Amino acid sequence: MISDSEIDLEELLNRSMKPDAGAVVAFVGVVRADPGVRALEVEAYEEAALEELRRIKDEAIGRFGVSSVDVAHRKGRLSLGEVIVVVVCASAHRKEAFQACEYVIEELKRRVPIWKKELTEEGERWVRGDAC
Amino acid sequence: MISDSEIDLEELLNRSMKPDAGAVVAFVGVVRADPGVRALEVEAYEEAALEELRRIKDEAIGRFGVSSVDVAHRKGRLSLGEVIVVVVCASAHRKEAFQACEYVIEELKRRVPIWKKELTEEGERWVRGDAC
Amino acid sequence: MRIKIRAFASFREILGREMLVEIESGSRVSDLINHLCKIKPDLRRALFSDTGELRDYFIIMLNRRRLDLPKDLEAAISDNDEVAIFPPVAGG
Amino acid sequence: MRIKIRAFASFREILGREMLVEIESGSRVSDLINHLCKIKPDLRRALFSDTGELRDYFIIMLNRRRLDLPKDLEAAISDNDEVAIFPPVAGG
Repeated sequence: MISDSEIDLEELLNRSMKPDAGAVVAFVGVVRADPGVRALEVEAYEEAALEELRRIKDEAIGRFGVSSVDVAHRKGRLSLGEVIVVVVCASAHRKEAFQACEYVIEELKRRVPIWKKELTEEGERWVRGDAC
Repeated sequence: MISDSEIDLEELLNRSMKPDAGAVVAFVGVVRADPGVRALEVEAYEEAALEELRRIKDEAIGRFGVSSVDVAHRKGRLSLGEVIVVVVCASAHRKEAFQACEYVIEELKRRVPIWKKELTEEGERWVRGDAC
Repeated sequence: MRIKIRAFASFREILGREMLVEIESGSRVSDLINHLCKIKPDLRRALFSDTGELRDYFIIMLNRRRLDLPKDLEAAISDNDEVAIFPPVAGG
Repeated sequence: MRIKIRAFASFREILGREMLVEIESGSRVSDLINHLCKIKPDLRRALFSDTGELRDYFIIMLNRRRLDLPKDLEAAISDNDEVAIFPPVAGG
């Protein structure tokens, strides 16, 4: 899910907490107060991003055998301290839940067409992507 | 924290979400519906458990440089699907947050004096600890 | 034939969010890029170095599949294709 | 001297949650265990095999510090010490 409005963390977590999954691991990315940064503007190629997220989710389920993977990513203007991304993986066992959650956030950052622009005191600058 | 009453997951998470910590990783342990199990009874040597949790927390901060570690564990009677333990680690960077969170839950299971009794259809049985 | 161009992040600031371009049937990705560079000279500076070599700090998707550049510059494009141009991703 | 005994999980079901025992000054952990086994014969069956060997499926803490058994069976205990007996932990 890619959304303009605040991510409901509790709703996302509760959706994953089922009695068949003993372990839930969540990653929450927060807009960090880097020096000079006042806010963040997030842009997405939404159709392509959702397709890629679906592929990453299927890969995580296939590789680690987790029972569910949920991802929510914000777009639009975000303030410092706001939640930008949430990944929740539920599994019968904790090791797999940790592995799947880390896999999903790494692949998201590497592959999903989303960009961030930092709004600083001196102006705006696009955050440079790592992978090309 | 070791508590008789329901763990407030959102409150725990919100406490960790500060603008200096871009990455928050949470582990949530849920009472799993294993065959025949109807409920769980959790017992703790509370003073010793809190001391050990404090040591584990300090180790995680020292080893991984995370900015905060919070742990909440239930005691008393729990139903299937209820949250039994939550570990929340916040860090400037995600790798350290994942490592610290996994470290804390592994060490908790290995070292913190807490026990679980399964209440099954045939009677009660203590869950066997792994490490001695 | 008509191609839908979509651009994101720094490339959106050059090309605009979305536009339709008319290009000769049988064109390839390279032809489309040359056409766009004519309309938007800033795009040429973003895609090519001063000596005319293709930079590697951008990605092109054809119908939401990432192209393998420079090899896929020779890929054929068809009427109603969607071509997206953007910098390396930086989400999460 | 007076020692506080605390027991948890399966050992609580044998010994009760908490009790105070009077034991001779200068006693060691092993003396305390023998004393407890006399009061609670079920404890002997939990701690020792049929051939009288110490099992390894239990933990003893002296003032919240885990003892290294069987070596620490010879550790000295003092008035007002807290000794806890419990099976391997299984939290989380």
